[in-house]
This record gives sequence, C-alpha cells and structure tokens, in this order.
Amino acid sequence: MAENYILECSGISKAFGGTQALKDVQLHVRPGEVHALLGENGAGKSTLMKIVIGLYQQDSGTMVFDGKPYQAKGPVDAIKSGISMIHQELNPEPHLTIAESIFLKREDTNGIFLNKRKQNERTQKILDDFGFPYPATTLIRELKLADVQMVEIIRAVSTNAKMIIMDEPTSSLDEQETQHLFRVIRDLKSKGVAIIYISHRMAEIYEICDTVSVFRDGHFIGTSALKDVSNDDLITMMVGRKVENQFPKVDCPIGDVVFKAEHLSGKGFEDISFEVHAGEILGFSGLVGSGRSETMRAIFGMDPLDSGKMYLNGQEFVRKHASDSIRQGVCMVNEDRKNFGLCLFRSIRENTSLPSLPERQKGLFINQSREKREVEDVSKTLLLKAASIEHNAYSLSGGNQQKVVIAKWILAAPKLLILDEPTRGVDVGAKAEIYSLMSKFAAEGMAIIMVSSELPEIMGMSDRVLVYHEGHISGEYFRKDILSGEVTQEVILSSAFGVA
Amino acid sequence: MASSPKTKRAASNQDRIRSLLGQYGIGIVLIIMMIVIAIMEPRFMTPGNIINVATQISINGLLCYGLCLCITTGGIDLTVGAQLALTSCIIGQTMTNMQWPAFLSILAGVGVATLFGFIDGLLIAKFNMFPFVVTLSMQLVIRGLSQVITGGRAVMLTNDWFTGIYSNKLMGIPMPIIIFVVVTIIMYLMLHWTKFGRYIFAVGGNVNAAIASGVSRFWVIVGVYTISGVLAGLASMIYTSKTGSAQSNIGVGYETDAIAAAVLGGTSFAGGIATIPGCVLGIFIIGLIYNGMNMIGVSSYYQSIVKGLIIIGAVMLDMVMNRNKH
Amino acid sequence: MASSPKTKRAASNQDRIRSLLGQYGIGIVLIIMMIVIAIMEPRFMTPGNIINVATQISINGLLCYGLCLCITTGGIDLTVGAQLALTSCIIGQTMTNMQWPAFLSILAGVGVATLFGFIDGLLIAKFNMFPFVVTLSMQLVIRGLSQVITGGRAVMLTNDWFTGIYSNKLMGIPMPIIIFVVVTIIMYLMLHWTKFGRYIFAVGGNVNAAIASGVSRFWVIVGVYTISGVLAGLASMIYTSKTGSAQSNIGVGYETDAIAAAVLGGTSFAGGIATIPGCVLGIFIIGLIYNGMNMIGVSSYYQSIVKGLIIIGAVMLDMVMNRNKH
Amino acid sequence: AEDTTEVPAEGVTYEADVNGDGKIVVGYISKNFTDPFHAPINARAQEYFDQAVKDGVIDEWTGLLDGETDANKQIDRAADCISKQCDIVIFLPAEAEASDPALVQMADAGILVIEVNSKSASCDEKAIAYVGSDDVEAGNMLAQWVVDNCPDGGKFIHCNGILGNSAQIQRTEGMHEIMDQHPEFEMVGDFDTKWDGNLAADAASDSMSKYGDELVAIICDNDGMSSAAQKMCNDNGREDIICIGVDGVEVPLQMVQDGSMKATILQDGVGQINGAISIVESLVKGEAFDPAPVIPFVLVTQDNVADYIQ
Ligand SMILES: Nc1ncnc2c1ncn2[C@@H]1O[C@H](COP(=O)(O)OP(=O)(O)OP(=O)(O)O)[C@@H](O)[C@H]1O
Ligand SMILES: Nc1ncnc2c1ncn2[C@@H]1O[C@H](COP(=O)(O)OP(=O)(O)OP(=O)(O)O)[C@@H](O)[C@H]1O
Ligand SMILES: [Mg+2]
Ligand SMILES: [Mg+2]
Repeated sequence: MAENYILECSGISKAFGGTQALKDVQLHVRPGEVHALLGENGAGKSTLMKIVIGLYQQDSGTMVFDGKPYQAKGPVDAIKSGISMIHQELNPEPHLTIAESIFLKREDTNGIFLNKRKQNERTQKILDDFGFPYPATTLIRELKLADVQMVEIIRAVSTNAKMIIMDEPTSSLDEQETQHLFRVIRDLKSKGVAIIYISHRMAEIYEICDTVSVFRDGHFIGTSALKDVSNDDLITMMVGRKVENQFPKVDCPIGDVVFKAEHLSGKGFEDISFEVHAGEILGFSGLVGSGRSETMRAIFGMDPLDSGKMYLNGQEFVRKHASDSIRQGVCMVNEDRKNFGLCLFRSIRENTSLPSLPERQKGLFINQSREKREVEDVSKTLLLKAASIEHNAYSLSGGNQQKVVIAKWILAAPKLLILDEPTRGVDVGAKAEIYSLMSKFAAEGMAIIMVSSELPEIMGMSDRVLVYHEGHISGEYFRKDILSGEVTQEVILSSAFGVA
Repeated sequence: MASSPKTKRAASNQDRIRSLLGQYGIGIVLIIMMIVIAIMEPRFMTPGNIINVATQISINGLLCYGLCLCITTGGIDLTVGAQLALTSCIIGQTMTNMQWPAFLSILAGVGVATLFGFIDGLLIAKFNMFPFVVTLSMQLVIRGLSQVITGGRAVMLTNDWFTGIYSNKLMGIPMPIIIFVVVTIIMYLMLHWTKFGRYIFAVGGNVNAAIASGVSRFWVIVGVYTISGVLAGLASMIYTSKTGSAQSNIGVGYETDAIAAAVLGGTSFAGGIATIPGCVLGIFIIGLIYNGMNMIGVSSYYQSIVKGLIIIGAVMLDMVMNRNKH
Repeated sequence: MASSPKTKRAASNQDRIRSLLGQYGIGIVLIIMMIVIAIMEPRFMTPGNIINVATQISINGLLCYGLCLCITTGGIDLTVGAQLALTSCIIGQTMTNMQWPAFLSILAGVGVATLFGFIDGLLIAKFNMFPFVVTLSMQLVIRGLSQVITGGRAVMLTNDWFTGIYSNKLMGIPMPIIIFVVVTIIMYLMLHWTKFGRYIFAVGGNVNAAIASGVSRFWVIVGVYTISGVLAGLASMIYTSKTGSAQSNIGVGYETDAIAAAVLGGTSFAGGIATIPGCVLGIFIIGLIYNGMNMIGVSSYYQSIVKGLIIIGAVMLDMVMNRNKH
Repeated sequence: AEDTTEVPAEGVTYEADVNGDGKIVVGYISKNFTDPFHAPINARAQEYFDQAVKDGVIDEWTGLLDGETDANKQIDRAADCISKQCDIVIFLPAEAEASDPALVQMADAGILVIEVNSKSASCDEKAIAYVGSDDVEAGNMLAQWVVDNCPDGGKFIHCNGILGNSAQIQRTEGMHEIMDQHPEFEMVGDFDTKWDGNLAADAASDSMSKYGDELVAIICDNDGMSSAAQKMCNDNGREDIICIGVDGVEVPLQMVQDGSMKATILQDGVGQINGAISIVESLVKGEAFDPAPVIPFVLVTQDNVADYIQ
C-alpha cells in the first residue's frame, strides 16, 4: 500500500430487506483531507457512514482504520477508535442541557457521581471558544434548529476525533454559519483530522473539499481530486446523465395579483407587506432565524398572526387553521419534512392525497380508484422513484420523500403555493426536477413563494427576491437585475445582514 | 436505475405478500389455535360452540374497536371498563326503577357513555393532556358515578325485550353476533374508506404533518374517543342484557382484553397503523383463549398464565414475521 | 451573532425560574390540599397522623419510582401490582411453609421480582415490543404464577422480625418511612447524579440520538425495568409485613396510584422528563387524597370521583403553569 | 379489651369512651363499595349512624370508610381511625389473614372493634364481638342443595371468585367438603371467573356446548355469578341446570321469586349490621350484650323468598 489512508473501506455491501443500499463499494480517506461524498438521494452515503460509525453492520466487506482492521459494533466502538459523526437530520435529546448533550457518554464524574460543575465549566469554555452565545446549561429544546445543529457540530469536534463524518451539516445553516463551520473545518484539517463531508450543495463542495468520491444507486463510481473534475462532470457522475440546466427557469408572463399581505406582524416578524402575482416565483432570502418561516407559517395558519390583513384574489383572506387555507387555495410545503411533511409509516398514496381528500369523496366514501389514478399520475409527473405508490413513505430516500410532499400540494391545486426550503437535502438531479416543476406551475398561472437559504437557488429561480433581516423586509431585487449581474450574491447578503 | 422495472415489480409483489402475511399473519396463530383446541377437544368444532364463541366475543369486540381507534391516534382509552358499568347502571336505574321504555333507557345509557367519551376527547385534544392520564382519572370518575347512581346495589332487568338482546336470534343467529357484524362493517368502512379514517391514520402517524395538511387534530381526537364511548355503551347494553343485572362493579379490567385484541390485530402503539380485519382476528384469538381453555379444561390457576403467554407469543411471532414494520 | 451572550443568559435565567415553578408547581397543589384538610379536620395536623400518612405512602412511593423511570424512557410498567402479589407469595411460601430464614425469604422474593423486571426489559429492549403490551401480558403471567405457588390460599406470616418491618420504629420513626427515605435518596442520586440517570433521560428524550451517541438503549431499558422490579419487590416486602399475610390477589390496580403519583410529579408520558423531588410531591398528594378524604369524611361513594377530579385538575393546573413544556 | 372471661356468658360490658376524651367516636371500615352484597349493609350503617349523631346517641362517626376489598387499604383506614381517635370501630375484614393487622392495630390502641360479616384471624382474641356467619358453612349449603336436587348425580362446574380471596377460599373449601363425599358428582370445570357474572355466563355456555345434557349444576362462589349463569342456561332452554351461589342480592332473589332460578344462599347482611348496631347501642348505654350473635345463612327458595326480598 503506497498511500497512507486513515480509513479504507472495501467491498462493502448492505441490504435492507429487499433494498440493496450498498453494493461492493469502497472509500479511501487520507488524514488531514476533506473528503466529499457525493451522490443522489438514496445513493447510500448515509448508510455507509452509519456502517463506519457502527449503527449498522455491513453484510460483507472490510474496513481498516488508522492502520488496523476496524469493525464497530456500536457507536461506542467508533468513538473509542477516534471517529465521530454529525448525523443527518438527527435532533439531540430535547430535555438535556447543551453541556449534557455534548458530553453524553463522556460525562465527568467523581467516582460514581456526576461532576456537573466541572462539566459545565468545560462546556462553557468550548462554547466560548466557538463563539456560541448560550450558557452551557441551556436546554436543547430552547434552541433554534440552526443552533441545535451547531451543538451537534461542537459535540463532534470536541471529541478530539481523528476522523469526523459530517452528513449534510449545513442543511439548516445559513451562509454566515456555514462560513463559521468552514473555519472550524480548516482548523481541524490543519491538525490532521480527516473529514468526510456529505452535502448536496455543490458550491460548498468546491469551497471546502479536497477529494471527492461519488456513489450512484449503491455503487461506487469513482474518486478523484476535486481540482481535476468540473461541476458538470461531477453531476454526470452522480446522476448518470447530463443535467443540462441546473436552474430551468422559464420566463412566463406575470399576471394579476393573487395574494397580498399588508402589515403582517407576529412572533419573529413585523410589518411585512408584499404581493405575489400569478405566474410569479417570489423568492425570500435572509439569514436563518430572520423570520421567513414564521411569516409563512402564520400566513398558512399554522401560527397566529398578531396584526395585519391578507387578500387572496382581491378578497380578504381569513384563516384560522391550515385547513381553511387549503380550502381557499393557499398551500405550503414546510421546511421540516420529517415533522411536518409526511406520515412515514403510511403509503405514498395516502400521504399524497391527504390534503385533497375532501375533493375526492364519492358520497360518504373516498373514491379510491380515482385517488389511485391521480396519485399515480402526479408521481409520474414528478419522476418519483418508488416501486409502488402503496409503499410506505419511510422506504423512500430523502429527495423522493420531498417529492411526495410536493406532490400532495400539487394534487390540492393551489392558487398560491408556499415552498419553504423546497430542496433541503435534495440531490442536484432532483433539485433540477423540482425547479422545472416550479417553472411549469408558474407558467400555468400559479403564484409561488419560495423561501430558501441557498443563494444560488434564490438567484436562479426567482422573478423577484425579498430579503429579510431580523423580521423586516430589508431589500427587494428583480430577476432582470440579477441576470444582468447588477445584483450579486454579495448585494443580497449585505441586505440580509442589514448593512445595505 | 440499476434494477429493471420487471425485477422491481417482482420485488414489489413479494413485498406485498410479505406485508399481507405480516398484516394478517396473526391469522396463522388463530388457525393453529383452532387446530390445537379441536384436536384436544373435538366438541370445540361443533356449530353450537362456534356460534357460542362468536356470541361471547361481541362485548370485547366492540370495546376493541374503540381502543383500536384511540391507540391508532397515539392514545389509549382506559375508561371502557368503567363506561360498561356506568351505562349498565343508567339502563338499570331508568328501566327498572323509573319504568322508562327499554329503548329510551338504552338511548340514555349509550348517550351518557358517548358524552364521557366526548369529554375524554375534549380534555385530550383541547388541553393537550396525555390520554393515559386523562382516561385513568376519568375512569375513577365514571366508576364513582355509577356507584353514586346505584348506591352500589344491583338492579335486575326484567324487560323481556331488553334481556332478549342477548338471547334472541334472527334467522338462527344470535343478536350479539348480528350487532357485532354490523358494527364491524361500519368500522371497516369508516376506518378504511372515509376521510375520517384517513385522518385518524394521519394524526396517529404524524400529528404535525396531519395538521399541516389541513386535518383537524381536535376533531379527530374528539371523534375517536366519542366513538369509543358509543361502542362501550353498546357493549354495556349487550353485557347488561346478558347478565340481566345492572351493577357498578362490572367491567373492571375489561380494557385489558380489548387492548390485547387490538394489539394482536396489528394495531401499533406507535400510532398510525391498524386494520379492522386485523382486529377481528385479534378479537377471535382472545375469545378462543377463553373458550378454548374452558373447553380443554385448563385449571383455573393456570388460565391467567396461559393467556399472558399466548398474547406475548403471538405478538412476538407477529414481530418476527413482520420485521420491517419497526 | 445578533444577540450578545449577556442577553441570552438573562433570558435563560428567567426561563429557569419559570421552569422551576413549573416543575414543582404541583407543590402548591399539595400545600393547598394540606391547608384545606387541616381547616376542615384539625386532627389532620397531629404528629401522629402525619407519621401515619408518611407510613402509608411508602408502598405506593416505591412503586411510583419504578414507574417514573419506565415512563421516562417512554415505556410503562403495568406489572407492579402483580409483582406485589408474586413477591408476597414467595416470601410467604418460603418463610412460613419452608421455614427459610426471613432474610433469605425476602431475598428470594425480591430476587424473583427483579428477575421478572429483567424479563420485561429484555422483551422490550431485545424484541422491540411495546412496553404496554409486554407488561400487560406479563402481569397476567406473574399473577398466575402467584396463584399457582400458593394454590390460591393465604399464608400467615408469624416471624416477628419480618412483621416488624412495618411496625417497628427506629428512633421513633416507623421503618417504612426509613426505607422510603433511603430509597428516595438513592433514586435521586441515581437519576440526577449518575451517568445511568443521564442515559435514562437521553433514551427517553430521543432514543435515536442517544444510540448515536453510544448510549446502549438495551441496558438502559433493561435497567429501568429491573429497577422497577426491585422496587416492586421491596414494596411487596413492606406490604406483606404490613398485612402479615401472603396471598395472590393483592395489588390489583396498584399501578394506577403509582402512575398518578408519577404524573402529578411532572413525569411526562412523552419521555425524557422527570424529577424525583417531583415524584415525592406526587406521592404525598396521592397519600393525602386517601387520608384527607377519610379525615374530612368525604362520603365514600364520592371518593373515587373526587380522586379522579383531583388528579385531572392537578395535571391541568400543572399544564397551565408550565405551558412551554409541550 | 381482653377481660371477656370475667363477665357472665350471656353478656359483656365495656366503657364506651375508651380514650376518655368525653366524646364517643364511631368508625366504620367497609369491605368495599362496589359489591351489591355490601351496598345494603353500608347504606344501613350510613342511615343509622347519621341519625345517631343527630340524636346525640354518639358524638361523631367517621362516615363509611372504603376498604376497596384490599387488606392494605383497610390497615390504612384503621390507622386513620386511630388518628381520628375513634372509640368503637365496626370492621368488615376483606381478608381473613391479611386484614387482621387492622384489627390488631386498633385493638392494641384500645379501640373496641366489632367485626362484621367475616372473621379475621385474631377476631376471637382481639375483637369485642363478631356478628356474622361462616363462609365454609355457606359452601356446604351450596353443595348440599345440588346433592339434594340431583339425586342421580352428574357433571357440574364451579365458578370461582377472585382467586386467593378469603370468601372464595372458604366457600370453595365448604363446597368440596360435601362434594368430595359424593362420587356420583364429577367436577368437570373450575373456572377463574373473578366474581364476574359475564365470565360465569361464558363458562356456562362453554360447558353447555361441551357437555350438553350431562351438565347438571353450576356452583358459584357468589350469586351475582350464579344468576348470570342461570340466565344463560335458561336462555339456552336449559332451565334444568341448577345454578346456585351465596349472598342473596337483589337480582338472584328476584329470579328465585319469579321462578327462573330455584334457590340462592342468603347471607343476611343487613341482619349482620343491625346486630353490630345494637352492640354499639349497648356499649353506649353501658349495657351487657352478646359478643357473638349468630346470623345464619338461609337457603332461599320460592317458599321463603317473600320474607327476604326488598
Ligand atoms: N433503515 C433502513 N431501512 C430500509 N431501507 C433503508 C434504511 N436506511 C436506508 N435505507 C435505504 O437505503 C438506500 C440508501 O439510503 P441512504 O440514507 O444511505 O441514502 P443517502 O445517500 O444518504 O441519501 P440522502 O442524500 O437522501 O441522505 C435508500 O434507498 C434508502 O431508502
Ligand atoms: N418555538 C420554537 N422553538 C425553537 N425553535 C424555533 C421555534 N420556532 C421556530 N424555531 C426555529 O427558529 C428558526 C428561525 O426561525 P425562522 O424559521 O422564521 O427563520 P428563517 O429565516 O425562515 O430560517 P430558515 O432558513 O431556517 O427557514 C427556525 O429554524 C425554526 O426551526
Ligand atoms: Mg443521507
Ligand atoms: Mg425557515
């Protein structure tokens, strides 16, 4: 072996029931490098990482870590060997404090009893070093999603591991926090720590990673140095075909005002006024926690509104619950797919038709044959990768789950569709599909609001961009100015920071 | 994609068979039980005894459906035993002591059970209290009320029409079986063919997603506990007619058998998973445990152990046959 | 970042006061109850009666801690009532009928309860069965075993040392109080000051995250059910010493009071939230409901209703005082 | 409270105000509030003592304390009675052995305890009086009725109360005492029916479908079960099956009256509590009383049912 690797996986296979998640894959990671792991949703990235960390056992294949044969029977073994992991979409125990969460399984004790003071002090020091503005005794449940993600990162980093796996660490972070994470990564790298970095955000990959390995459908496609491959090549490797246009935005005529908000105020946002037209994609940009989701949740009827008026097609829009909004044609894809999107253990069919059941009644009963037909149609339109619509949503990969969430709102035929982070955790191929759908529906006269923390997406897809800063609208930009290059990422970012 | 549509379809069919096997695999347990009992006691398989079993299961059957719905929304209804007592006492008091017509008495009894089911649902849905806690406490209140109503005394029911509810036959089929079949069909249609049924699964599967999809958690929760109340009321009507006596100490622990039947039938305590055909199988298994032990002549001291072991064993078998559910 | 560390810290302090108030707000209910009872019946506040109450609560107290742990991991232990019976029968059989020394008998009885707690935990952790189902069925098995062991008969316990466990005093304090206090301290230290306690909260809060951190769900689950078994065994020792008799029909429904105490004490059925001081308050409230109602002379016909309403009311009050917990 | 030997056989006397606080406080620990057999007993006690307090016969009473058919709870209630400084307590033990510490505790505190309905283990030493009957005898009567009415013998089944309960144990024992001497009878089923009429009815229908005409009798530990079982038999056209149980609560009595059941064994609960009440009255007046009045079980058939109904 000429190369000096910290982790070598070879011939790893893993099946879940009938699904072959990994087939004879390999992965070689050097110390001190940031190794990107790319692949479509369901390619098997998380599965391989869970095998490395000991949450799953492979069916066949071997691993070598730090020069020694390695096999983790559980996360404890992995942590002992010097591997830690930031898990994808895994919220830590809500009722523990930050200190308790970071030091879970590594508690400070005097003999058998916990030394809470020492642990809090140690944690506080780590938090302060990180510039994380909370006391160590804050409960996790009191933190915002992004802060929780930071705690996860801090926990992983604080183990002094030789290798850290980061499975989509930035999916709930904004630009600023992402940059913060990158500083941390560079620091770790300089100390010789190896990092496996999984993300669907191509820009990040190019910014921080050295090497890239690509998986497709559970197979290993290849490894190469990042500087040797172009973005398009990578995408082709991942999806097995060329993705012609990453942002297939079709410009279409903008129609009448569909929805108008006047002076909306509520928890996390104040005095928000805007209108959105038929055929328009209105982008909302801003930092995480700037109050975009709160605004959308309030419009949709998931949260209360303190004051303000809304109009739909010229008539006042009054809603108490989400059901009122849906009935009137206002629908929303929530940013939190797992908690607000799907009933994982029910079938794709049931999930998809849920909001639009009232229209699929035949007398007292549901017209199940019509339901089946319509769900099959919409899942074909969305290129949903599922063996059958009778399968549980649980069996789908993340991107395909997201498609089911979108499908259910398409079936509800909304006048206004609010998409909150519509492509979070979705691979490039599926992203392009979702974007082209958005274009298609806009062209059919739907008004679309898209909240996103990914600037390329905002800039690539929006007819108009509104930027949030601490609960207020701090800027408005138009597509023509973005296309002409007059409005750049920096311009939008600075208005998100409230500088402009 | 690596796999061709063909292999996918084959896999899917296989999956379906496995899932069907998983869903109703408990049916195998039922068949095995029937064979074992029939071998040990040939008289088990006589038409008379089969009708006998079907008649006996009706009370637990109705309770089981109510519990199945509550469990499916992620809750539990521990009041059913007490509801049995309360309805019985109301029927007894109004019919025997106040001379109300039987029909009106039944209406009053079932009505009160419905009301208490509604109150349970209200406390759970409106105040966000845990179903276990609410129904555990309400059960005390409901049983207390039945004691107050009757002063602890037993009331005899002499109305022939009423006592006939249990013993009369329609075309050779005892009334309880007819009631049970009708309720089963209604429950099946409701859970698997209506909007409300879908909403029950959605609320049980992921309440936040259900709300975000426009489902009213409030009405679904209130709905299932109210239905559980109605069914407990009907079960009590059958019970009271069967024993010909109304008293406040009946039904203690009846939720146990109903829960066991629901769970054997594949109802998941994680919420969002249940089928009425599954429940029917579960109800028959529980009924057969009792009837089978009585027919075979298992000593009274061992009956409780046998029952416990059969339930654990069946649930475990179901788990093994149907691994991917969890 | 937008807000300075200072402002965040201040908000957190306020939160803490609110959370403390929320956590032990149930104490207010306790104090109100004590005042009301004391006004209505002056003899309530005599040292004799206070010691009386404290002695009475010891059995429910021990059971409550076991349930608290199980509920905190997201489970439930419905076997405790049956465990009470089984341990009692084993102690009775070995001590009276087989002439074992008292100490050995107790060891055997508590040992078997521990074993069954372990089996419960094993079934739940290893086979991923729902705690409700496992313990509901095991309860039947355990009670059945006690019936088999004793042949359904009551066994007298005449060993003075043994019957003294309930009635003897140490420096004027009855033994049950001493046992209860010692167990309370151990449980407090275990839950709030050891790694194991931390892991209980972690598993109850989010089991997947706990596993990913290397916490062994298996041992935590097996651990809490085993502890619940030990505590039920100890409670049974006190019970058996108190009644001086071992029999198989005791303890039916005892889980109800234990669960009620745990829930009043702020133990959340959602898992991951519990405190031992909270449980102590809950245990006292349940004890006072019994003692207080009898001291005041609430008609027994209404006691069950009053008890149910107090539990619902207290939980609701707690909910209102502590909104952000849910 | 143990100097009973000093007084003449026909009566004993005590100082009623045992704690000397100038007040006479009476306690009442019931067996339970749920069993229809106990309802009239509890109701009679409530009625009498409420009136007695009003009339100034006694100063105070505890109200009906609920024993919940649970020895542990009864011991707690006994401690509560001590806390309330009772002088006299009427006590209906739930269990012969397990409830005994309640008696011992109160007697040791000087309280005059009158046991009613069933005896706890040290009743003879510690209680000042016992008013009640003997469950073994009730079991004998159950069996005797079946023996007398089925001269040819045959198969019968037995429905138990909650296993381990004193009444269940003693009635079952009494039943076996007689039945074991009659080889012409065969017990073909012994069911765990938990005092539950519904389960007894199911046991009846199961046994009918198994044994058909061979089944001649169903012996139940109480008549809540026997009346439900008899109804099940009658509904199946098997009025010939003899179902019998102990207690004499409303429903079985009415069934005896209207002929749908042949007999039941009545335990005169109200008679028992009245006996205890008259002892309390004697105590207050300082009169002598009989420490063990006999309230026998009565076989109730259509001939004498009119005397007991209502
Ligand atoms: N526990 C499981 N049970 C059954 N199938 C599973 C399980 N975990 C993963 N799979 C399946 O294995 C395949 C690989 O999943 P994996 O989560 O590794 O994908 P991924 O590459 O991480 O995708 P994403 O980018 O969406 O996170 C998918 O088809 C998924 O459905
Ligand atoms: N009650 C709450 N407790 C804890 N966190 C909350 C609460 N409500 C909202 N949050 C979190 O606060 C964060 C910031 O709020 P909001 O979602 O409005 O900002 P945003 O600009 O839309 O950010 P994002 O890019 O994450 O959507 C969100 O990540 C949300 O999950
Ligand atoms: Mg993944
Ligand atoms: Mg958001």
